[in-house]
Amino acid sequence: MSKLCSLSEAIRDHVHDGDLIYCAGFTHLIPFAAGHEIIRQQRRNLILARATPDLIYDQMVAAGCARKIIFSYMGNPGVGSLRVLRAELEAGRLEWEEYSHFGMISRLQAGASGLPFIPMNQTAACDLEHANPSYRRVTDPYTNREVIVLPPLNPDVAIVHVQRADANGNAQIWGILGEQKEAAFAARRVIITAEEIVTEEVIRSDPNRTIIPDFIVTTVCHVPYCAHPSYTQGYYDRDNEFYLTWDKISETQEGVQKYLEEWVYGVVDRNQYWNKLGDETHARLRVSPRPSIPVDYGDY
Amino acid sequence: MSKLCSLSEAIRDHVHDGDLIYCAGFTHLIPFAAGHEIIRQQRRNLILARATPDLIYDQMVAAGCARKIIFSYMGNPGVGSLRVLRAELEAGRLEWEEYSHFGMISRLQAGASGLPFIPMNQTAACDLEHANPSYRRVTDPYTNREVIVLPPLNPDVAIVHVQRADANGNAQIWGILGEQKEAAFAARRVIITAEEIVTEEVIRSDPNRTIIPDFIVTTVCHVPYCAHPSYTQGYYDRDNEFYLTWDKISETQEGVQKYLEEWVYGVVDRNQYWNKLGDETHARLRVSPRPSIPVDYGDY
Amino acid sequence: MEYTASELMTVNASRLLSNGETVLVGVGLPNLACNLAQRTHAPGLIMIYEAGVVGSRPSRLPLSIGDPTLVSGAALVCSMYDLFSLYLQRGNVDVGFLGGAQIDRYGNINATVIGEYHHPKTRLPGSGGSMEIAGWAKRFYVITPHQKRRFPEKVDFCTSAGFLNGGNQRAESGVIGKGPQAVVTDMGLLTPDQNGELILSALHPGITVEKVIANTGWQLKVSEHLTVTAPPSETELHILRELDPQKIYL
Amino acid sequence: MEYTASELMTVNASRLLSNGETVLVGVGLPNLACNLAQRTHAPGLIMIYEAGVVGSRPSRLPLSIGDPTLVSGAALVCSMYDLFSLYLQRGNVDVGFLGGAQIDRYGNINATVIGEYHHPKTRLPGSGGSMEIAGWAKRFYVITPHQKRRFPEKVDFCTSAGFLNGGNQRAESGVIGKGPQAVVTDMGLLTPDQNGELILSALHPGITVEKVIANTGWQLKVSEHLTVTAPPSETELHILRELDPQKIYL
Repeated sequence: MSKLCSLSEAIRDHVHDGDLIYCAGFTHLIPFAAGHEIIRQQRRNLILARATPDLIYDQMVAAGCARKIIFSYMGNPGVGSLRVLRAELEAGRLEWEEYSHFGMISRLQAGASGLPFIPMNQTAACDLEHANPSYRRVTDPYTNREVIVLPPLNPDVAIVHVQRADANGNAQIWGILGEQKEAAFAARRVIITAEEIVTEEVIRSDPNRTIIPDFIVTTVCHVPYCAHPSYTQGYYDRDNEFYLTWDKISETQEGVQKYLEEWVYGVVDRNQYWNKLGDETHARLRVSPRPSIPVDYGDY
Repeated sequence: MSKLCSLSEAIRDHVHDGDLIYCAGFTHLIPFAAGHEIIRQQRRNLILARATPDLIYDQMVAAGCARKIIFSYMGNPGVGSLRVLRAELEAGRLEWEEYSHFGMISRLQAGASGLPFIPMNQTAACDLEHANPSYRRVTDPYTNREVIVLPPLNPDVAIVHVQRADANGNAQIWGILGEQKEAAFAARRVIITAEEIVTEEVIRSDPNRTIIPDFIVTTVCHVPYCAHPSYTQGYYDRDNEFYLTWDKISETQEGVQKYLEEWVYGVVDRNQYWNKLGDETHARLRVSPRPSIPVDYGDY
Repeated sequence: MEYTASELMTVNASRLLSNGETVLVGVGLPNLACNLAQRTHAPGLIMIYEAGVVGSRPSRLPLSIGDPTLVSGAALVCSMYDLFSLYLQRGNVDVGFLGGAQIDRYGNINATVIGEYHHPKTRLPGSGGSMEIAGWAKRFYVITPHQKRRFPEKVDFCTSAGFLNGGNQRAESGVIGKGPQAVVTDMGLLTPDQNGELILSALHPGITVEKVIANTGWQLKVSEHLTVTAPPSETELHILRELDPQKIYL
Repeated sequence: MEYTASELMTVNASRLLSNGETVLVGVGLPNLACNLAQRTHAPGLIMIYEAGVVGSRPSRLPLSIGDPTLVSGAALVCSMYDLFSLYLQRGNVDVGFLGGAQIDRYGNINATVIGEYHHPKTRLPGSGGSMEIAGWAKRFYVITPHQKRRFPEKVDFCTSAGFLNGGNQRAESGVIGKGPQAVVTDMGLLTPDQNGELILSALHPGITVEKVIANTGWQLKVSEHLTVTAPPSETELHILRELDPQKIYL
């Protein structure tokens, strides 16, 4: 049964004010188009969870969508701060909940597995544990030593961008996998955005490549270039220049609002956004092919 | 650095009397050639761990290699009993330690992750928990409900058969993945047997397909048809006929010893074993191709 | 059309599956029942195998539940740890199918041992994934021939939980699955009453209540709404026999 | 040949890596240092990125640690959960590299906050993977410019554990990693003494002991075996500048 719909329908129907949402993807496959659509539809009081909030949450917070952020690394990777988020936290205008990367990912893993808690070994650094009451300890019954435990994280919605999916939602990813699978299984609703919608035969030619099965997927949207300025392995490059530019743009509130006016409110959808970026940017982000050597499953 | 050596060298150097060994593979990729080599080299007092002991451990126990077995399903899948193991257990001649599949796999996952214990939810069936003191309980600090926990399993040696590996030990598997990855990461030493040794370029053309990285691998052996009567996806079929035949062979001790004489002690290596199986069997197990549709990683 | 006891059970089991459901397929007759359902009334049945295969469309009958035909053309393959965690424990499996050497009054299953655990009289294969399937699939079914020794008042060893000692015990244990919803035998169907006790709710054509009671190890109650099952259709039998031409199971 | 402070630090950091080791590569200068080592004395260095990439051979300098160039031609890609579990927590990572806003007397690192946690004066990015890297890599190194405000007696917030309060505290905590084995600055190298206190063990050419002491926030001890580092070679500088032609880091 096809679950195809437009991204604007998917956000309208499945992202509600007050939801805890997880836009998945570690550097790779960040669903910027979905973030922009959420801004355009003016969702409010969201709890935004991501290991790395990245520019997508900096922009959503700047647009007034969020009341709280859950994260493990609040930086512009390789560049510096996420200035909007940093200012909001320093000013006490935004709630936050903080983990280490493994803590954050472990919470998703517990959520995805239906476990009430998940253990990790101690790291000897205890200040975060003291600052965040979600961290607890449990005594290992075999050695009597303490381990750190964390509770599950179960987002209301996970938004997961993938290279290819079929119309039912079977989704395949290659390149950095991040926490895409865990976020999808942990969430109550799953929105898939895909660079390409392919036939079931393409997916079923390589079942080991499939990360998310159709029956946990709520809806599937065909959104080419969804991830810009992040990237999609094999489809287009990361726009490092824009990551550096955002550092300048976000030096002032005016800069940020002007950006949102022009690039979010000022376009109707991702297609228009991508065209607006222009030929030069398209050429800069183009990537030449490097195909995988196929494997043989055998016709049994 | 190439780690290639013959299977007989690998067993000689890395499998010792008294070791806890894990021959990995759930139905798929069971390293029968390694089991037969261990029999030929007359290892003794081994602890044999596998979710499904399958014929490989039935044969190794019959040959006198083992003092104990750790398992979660001791059957000939789709056929019936593992008659040798069953007789040994009923006679009290073999120690055993028993889990459910998830319990067994969880122990490997804990071992692979460096965790002192791993939780699973209760199943309401408590008799196994009472029969096996490795099962313990821990109170979830968030809900005050009890979960089941298990300790890590860290084999001395894991033997993992794969479709293709490079000479350094980077190994790729497709088809049923079972507990191959977890067994390798949990073990102190890892012996890789591979249908094909390929160049590094083949492996690196598809890094998402790699399950085991070279630096955890002790040694790599090129062993085509290693898995027969089990199978290697895309290379040859499961020999279901032999699984049915073994049920007859193992009706008597004489039948088993005759089999071992002819097919294990009576051949020097897997190559001779495979040739001895003959053209008719080769033809019966041949499989026609069904390749995966390649993906593009991009030349960044 | 003539049919065997195995065929009868398999057809009745397959009818318990609905289109679009996810089913954790066990070895043997459950495997046949699911493959039959996918080829008849439930083409959208999503077959999951504990080996880590999801959305399987086998082109031949697999002898084992780890056969390569389950993989080629499947929707997804994952590790067993993922299969048990993300699918079963997370509650993503609608239906499980189990066999077993003994099923008792409250639907508990023994697949481990006859006699005392540490000094087995008859050692059986053990749980495999059935402990988790019984606990965590939203519901499960049992397929087994109807013989007195297979239906004791109480199992020697509880490998997989039914309703434990009845009443609210299962619900109170906190497991997410609702337990056994039917036991399909070659005489009829047993289903749990409100107390979790298995009672006779349907007879296969030509079987009498007395015969079933005589082959059950406890005082079997009979449902007020006792029905008779429809015999296997020609289509069902035809497909079934195509699936198992060598009659390994049938 | 002239060189910048960043170049000096990066070259010295790269020299701490041995061929065949596994290194968990952090963003920024560590990334440059590892890429430099792989292109000079440690061609068999196995670079691991917390995003889940193992055995990377990037053909260009990645700005972020999640760049596509890390993936194309890598040996293995796995989920982040697997990376942190099977690689880091399991003890499969030999070396980690960390930065940080503050490093204190006992090598503890603050990358979280200046001021009080719940009312931050300056909010920093936070741990990312550095809490686990500091705990579980067999050893780790820190790269940071030498400024008094960056080297306080005690960090405002301990994001990543060094030797805690010194003595046996770290060993007794049970973490598998041996902690920081060197801090590479633009003035020299600090290494831990037996008590886990960072002391000055090497100066870069032209730097005086007094200058280092003046730029350290505690009474810095000087090693009895104080050495002077070799200046960056032409080859090292040449490769380094090729790696970062836009001088994003250098």
